[in-house]
Amino acid sequence: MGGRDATMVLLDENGIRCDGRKIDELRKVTIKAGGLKNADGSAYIEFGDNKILVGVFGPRDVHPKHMSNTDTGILRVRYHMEPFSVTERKNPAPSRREIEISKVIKEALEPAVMLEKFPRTAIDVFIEVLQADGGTRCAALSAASVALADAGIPMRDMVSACASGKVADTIVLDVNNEEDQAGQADMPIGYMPNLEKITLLQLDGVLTPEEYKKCVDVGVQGCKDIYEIQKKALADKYFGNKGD
Amino acid sequence: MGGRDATMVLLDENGIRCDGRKIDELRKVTIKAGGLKNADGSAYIEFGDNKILVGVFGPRDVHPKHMSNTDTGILRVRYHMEPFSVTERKNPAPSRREIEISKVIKEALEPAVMLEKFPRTAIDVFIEVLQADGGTRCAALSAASVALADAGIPMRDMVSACASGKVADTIVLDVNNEEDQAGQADMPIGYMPNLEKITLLQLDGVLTPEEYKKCVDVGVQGCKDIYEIQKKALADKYFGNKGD
Amino acid sequence: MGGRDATMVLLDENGIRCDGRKIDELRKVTIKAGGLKNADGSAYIEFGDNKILVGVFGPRDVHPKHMSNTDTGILRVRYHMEPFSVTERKNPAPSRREIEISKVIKEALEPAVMLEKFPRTAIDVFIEVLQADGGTRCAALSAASVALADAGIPMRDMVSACASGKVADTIVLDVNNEEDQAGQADMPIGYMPNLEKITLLQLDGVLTPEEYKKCVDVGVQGCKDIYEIQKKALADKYFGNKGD
Amino acid sequence: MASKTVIDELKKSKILELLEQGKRIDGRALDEPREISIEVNAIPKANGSARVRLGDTEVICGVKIQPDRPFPDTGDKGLFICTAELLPLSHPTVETGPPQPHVIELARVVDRGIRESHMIDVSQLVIQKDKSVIGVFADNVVVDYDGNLFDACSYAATAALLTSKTPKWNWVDEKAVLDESEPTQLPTSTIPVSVTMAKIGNHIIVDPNGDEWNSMDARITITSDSDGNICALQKGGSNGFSQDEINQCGEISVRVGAKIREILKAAQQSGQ
Amino acid sequence: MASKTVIDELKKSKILELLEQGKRIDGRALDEPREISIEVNAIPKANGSARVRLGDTEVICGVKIQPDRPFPDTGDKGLFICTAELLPLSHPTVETGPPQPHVIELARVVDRGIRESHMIDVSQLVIQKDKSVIGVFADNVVVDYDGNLFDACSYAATAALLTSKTPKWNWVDEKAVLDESEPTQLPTSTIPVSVTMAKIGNHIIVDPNGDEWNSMDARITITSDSDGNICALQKGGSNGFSQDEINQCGEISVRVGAKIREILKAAQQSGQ
Amino acid sequence: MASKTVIDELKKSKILELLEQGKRIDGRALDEPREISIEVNAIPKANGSARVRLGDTEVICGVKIQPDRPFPDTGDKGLFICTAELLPLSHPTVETGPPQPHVIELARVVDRGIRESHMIDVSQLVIQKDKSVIGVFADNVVVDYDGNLFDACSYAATAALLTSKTPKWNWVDEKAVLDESEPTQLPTSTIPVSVTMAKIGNHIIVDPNGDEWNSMDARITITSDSDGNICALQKGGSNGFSQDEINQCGEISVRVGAKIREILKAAQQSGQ
Repeated sequence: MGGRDATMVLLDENGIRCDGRKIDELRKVTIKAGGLKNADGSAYIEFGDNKILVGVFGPRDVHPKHMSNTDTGILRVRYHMEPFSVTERKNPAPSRREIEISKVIKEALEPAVMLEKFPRTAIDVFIEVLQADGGTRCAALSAASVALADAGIPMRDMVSACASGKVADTIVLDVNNEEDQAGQADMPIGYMPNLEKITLLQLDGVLTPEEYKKCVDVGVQGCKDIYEIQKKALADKYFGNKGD
Repeated sequence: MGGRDATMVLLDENGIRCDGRKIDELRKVTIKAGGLKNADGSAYIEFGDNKILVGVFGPRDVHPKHMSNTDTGILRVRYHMEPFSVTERKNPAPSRREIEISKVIKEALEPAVMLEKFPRTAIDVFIEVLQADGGTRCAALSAASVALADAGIPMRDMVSACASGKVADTIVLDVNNEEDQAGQADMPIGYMPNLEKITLLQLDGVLTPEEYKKCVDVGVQGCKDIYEIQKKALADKYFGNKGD
Repeated sequence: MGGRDATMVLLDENGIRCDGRKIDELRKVTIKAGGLKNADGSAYIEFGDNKILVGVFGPRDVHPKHMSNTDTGILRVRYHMEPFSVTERKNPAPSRREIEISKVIKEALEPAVMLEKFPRTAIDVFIEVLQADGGTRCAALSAASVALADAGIPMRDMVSACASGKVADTIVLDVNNEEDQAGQADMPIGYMPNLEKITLLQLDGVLTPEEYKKCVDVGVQGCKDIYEIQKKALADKYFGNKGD
Repeated sequence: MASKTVIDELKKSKILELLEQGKRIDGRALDEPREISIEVNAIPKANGSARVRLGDTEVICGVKIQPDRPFPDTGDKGLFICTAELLPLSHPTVETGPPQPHVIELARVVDRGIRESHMIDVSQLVIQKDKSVIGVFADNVVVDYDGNLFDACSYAATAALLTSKTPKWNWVDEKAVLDESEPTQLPTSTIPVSVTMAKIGNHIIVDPNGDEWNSMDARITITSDSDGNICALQKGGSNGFSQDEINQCGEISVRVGAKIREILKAAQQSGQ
Repeated sequence: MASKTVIDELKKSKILELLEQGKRIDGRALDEPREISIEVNAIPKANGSARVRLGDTEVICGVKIQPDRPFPDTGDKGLFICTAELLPLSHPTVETGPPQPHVIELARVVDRGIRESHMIDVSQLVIQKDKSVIGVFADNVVVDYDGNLFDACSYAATAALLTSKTPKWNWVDEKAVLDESEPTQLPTSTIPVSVTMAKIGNHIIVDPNGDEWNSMDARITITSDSDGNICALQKGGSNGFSQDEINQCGEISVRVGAKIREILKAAQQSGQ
Repeated sequence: MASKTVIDELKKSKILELLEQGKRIDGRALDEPREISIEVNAIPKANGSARVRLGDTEVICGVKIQPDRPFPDTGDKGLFICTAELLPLSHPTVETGPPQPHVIELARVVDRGIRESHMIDVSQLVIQKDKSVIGVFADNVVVDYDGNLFDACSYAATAALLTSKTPKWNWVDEKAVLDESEPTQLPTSTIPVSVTMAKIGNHIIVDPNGDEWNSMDARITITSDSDGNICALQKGGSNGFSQDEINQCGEISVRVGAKIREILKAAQQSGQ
């Protein structure tokens, strides 16, 4: 994020952002639970121009055995971008960024998943970013929660996620790709709405202590909006209100 | 094979090819069974300017054990080119091409080898291309059959191999390196002469349906010629007619 | 060492070398036994401008088990240079040079360590070159001996090491970096002073048979000097003469 | 590589038993491919893309087009590279890590089918001879597996290429500089179609599904072009074909390929 | 990933029991970091370096400054790259080989804390626009481990950068040529300070030592700059924080960070 | 790294017992190498090549000569790189995959023996200073193993280099362009000869065969040049040598090396 500049009008005099949204408005988000035949659970999310597919397998045996834990199940997460998902074709080898995001998402999901019910096994979450447009980790985390639920894995809560940030000296919800490139700060948040716990939090960019608090607050509100969309996705699949 | 052009005279008015052969004539092929001290079986082939050494080990234990099969033996094949075997020095790391050819040769040999007689074990075929001149996979496959026989592995049949192809609008036997570069099609064939089965078949280049059939036919005839040379190599070693 | 030239005055008319030393004089060497909290034994050496840290773990279990030896313990050595230890930043991946030096140091230490007392286990020696200035392998070997002793591993003898070499047509002790670059030969020696055995010996550069003998002799003398410094390091730690 | 399970063996017996009666386990004719659905422009930010379902096998192909350095000996030609990857969510047995030999073969066979047909005119993809050319990368990812990835990936890549648009670059100050003009259709000619056949017992079937794939003795993938010529072929599997069977497979591939080509043409139309 | 041992469980109980009484296992206040000692220029041949002890955790950072090629899209900026490695002599459980995810995270968090603070003015590190820039590599190696590598590496890298000297290069004949003039101070502005806090039960503690690290439910690393603003943050661990706790951690990080910044300034002075 | 088998132990006892009587298991004198046969130009398409048998150890070396970029600090010198690989068909215990430390050592020792002798005048291998130089790659592959690969690879590489012919390249339009003139002899001067000795008990033997190799306490490889000077040395193995033994090995290496040099010269003649 070293290359921030201000040639683009990120926020106009009416408080409208470069993509037409208000400062506390999410991009269009649609989630579909299920869809894959072979995965035990799956979900597909479109979050603005992000398109992400998540498949879940498990609980299942761990190979090699010494990687398993006799006291609890383990969660494994792979976040992966397709070569064609970004502007310049991505090298297929996993990047250090992808490895870090895999770890951050894993730790964001762990508090929600009742792993202690499945000792010696693994639950695998495979995240595939088909098209990226800023905020992939939050979109992926939201979809992964739905896919885990779709797989019938017992959960304490959903994890809902979106980013807040600072753009044109203003704290805004759901930073898109242009805002991330040209903006001042980006704060991805993952949140369990019922347990009221933040399980993912990162920040790149400079915020005053007051902006910092505001940013967390705006992000948590956004997560609550995402939570409704997640619930609807599961309801659509399991209670048949697909016609909505 | 994108770079085909026609500046070279591939076939003259008398039906003579760029290396002096007739259209249904093999390059000079000599095979020697045995030769390596440590391998359980080995063979050395010179096929035109190709020079290829094959060593076989097995049946032997498989490590790690979970790679073995309780019902049958497994065949493992590595096709490998020396750095000095091609015009521009080859990087020593195995290329994707070498990995694919290893698999294709393995599947070409499997029908011939009585693997079911050796459950839980592996038979390893190591192919080393010392000098390459077009048609290495066929030469390697022919030598590998002889090396397996030399190792005393029970076989249903030999696998004999050579390529046919299309050069100057004509179907010819045994495409050499220049013809492969400048020609129109190359079809490597591996054939079990007694069981009359084609176990390796590939094609690069455009053929009409009629040419396609002709090409298969010409290639199978060539394989039968190779079969005689394979038998002679084993006879030379085991029945002492080395003076021939 | 292909780039030797003679523009620098390596040895002046008074027999004084480019860094002010006499021909049979070591650079300043200080060794400190211990220092690391987590390692079972450790040592830190400054040998001229070389700065090297060594940590020892073991005897400890070997994973995977099939790497262990039921008759004896095994010694494992890793020689590793930090990215900032050399003039041009070193790529963090282990180089072929580092792998070779690891092996050479391992074989230099093996005769001294009573591995037969610890069947099925491993003793690990981790060498970290923080700053390199010519002669790192000898400095590392000398420090590793002290670290092994500090870990309480039973030893037959210390291994003491330094290099001799040929500079400006003269056999000298302890070749430094400039002398190695511009000099004529470099001969690292590792020596067990009580058992009178040479356990490490390498040579790069041309020596007459007479110079060769002289070089070995000068190097062995240097090793004996290093031995005194090694003993002092251990005495300082274990018999409290830290005030010396 | 554990032994096959009893279930696998029973399935194979059942499949073979049905084939003896001229029937397939899912009711298809022997030379009938599964239903093919093609959604082009599934990844709008790519230069071309397609999402293909072949029965329950699903593949997404995205095409990226960007300046690249030419190979030293072909400075007057652009690059075409086609890859394939089995995503771990496509089947419980898929492992992450370096590609297995069967995935390398998959990618290379799909690549060769398109390359050998000369579908893409790489001579038009030169920015500055010997210095800079246009690279066309068609990356396939398998998202659901039910057999016959060769054809699913081939159709996905072909549909994505048929609907790809290429930007223009100019050579300025020793650099390829993007021209702001509207991207144009990627120059393509013939439409290659790959048809994969499995041999089970003495039966040749088109487009084996997952259960048939596990039961086959050998397989063959034949690619034909718009002229009805054969341009690439790959035999696989641990058994062989008779010469007659090879000839028969050639005929099937051209005939069935012609029908599938119409589906690809319709997808191309839908994307314009 | 074996189960935790009984000893680990007992230690965690003890730590939690003490925290209920407002005490820590090593007697520190909850918001008190361990003793920090910084030796700058520990590696004189590097362009900058520091050896930092944070309690019994010890890290060495060496900075190398050398010409490099710029990234294609930022030809007007130098490079800053910060790495971290756990040397195998730092703890019996460290394995050699490719870096584990937690080490990759460590390096990236330390890198971002410094990068996002804009401590280094990379726009001053250009030799020839688009052709050659100055690369600043800050490589951390952990030589002894007792928890909280995030802060130890961050302080080591920051102290090393604050005392780094950069040579000058001129662009001559399409090559960066070293200027013989005296190296000058690396251009830095603000001093970023990372403060890592662990949550154990409902308690937030600053700078967890090794035993506390093994016992924590979650952690957060917050970097603040010389203006008292927050510039980077990373939450980790298998549990969550309430929104109040996140706000509280923000306050602690700025307050404690200010004190630690004085130690870094003193180290900078000592190196001049 | 399993324990040595009973057979191995018995063999070692036998070898040692014979040595006490001044005899070797294959009847050779202690300072007698095995029979050396050298076939040059075994790989006619390479720029130079040799197939060497040393007893039952067999090595093929192929030399490729081609334009390359010089190292940044030695733009006035060509490249010489010598590698070695144990092919898996050379012995049942050889594994494929990344090279093991003993193979890396083998390659580096063979490389240094030739490099340090200054056999190849790399200053003559420059196409355009700082831009393009000639690279000489001598790649050894071991096809049959019976001990002492150091010497077998060294003789193969030396014989291949002695009979190598180098094309000429001209610097045209910033590119190395092949000159159509006849290739000429690669410029070489001295002929380095490596002699490897094993210490078994208190006995020093030249050119240990496979059984002797498994039984040795330590080994030393000494390379001497045509002037009878020593130019490279590598001690190995898990035991040590006395200073007297080191001196003795130096003498043996020069004496035995002189004889072997005649064989290399004869091979060179045969290749012209």
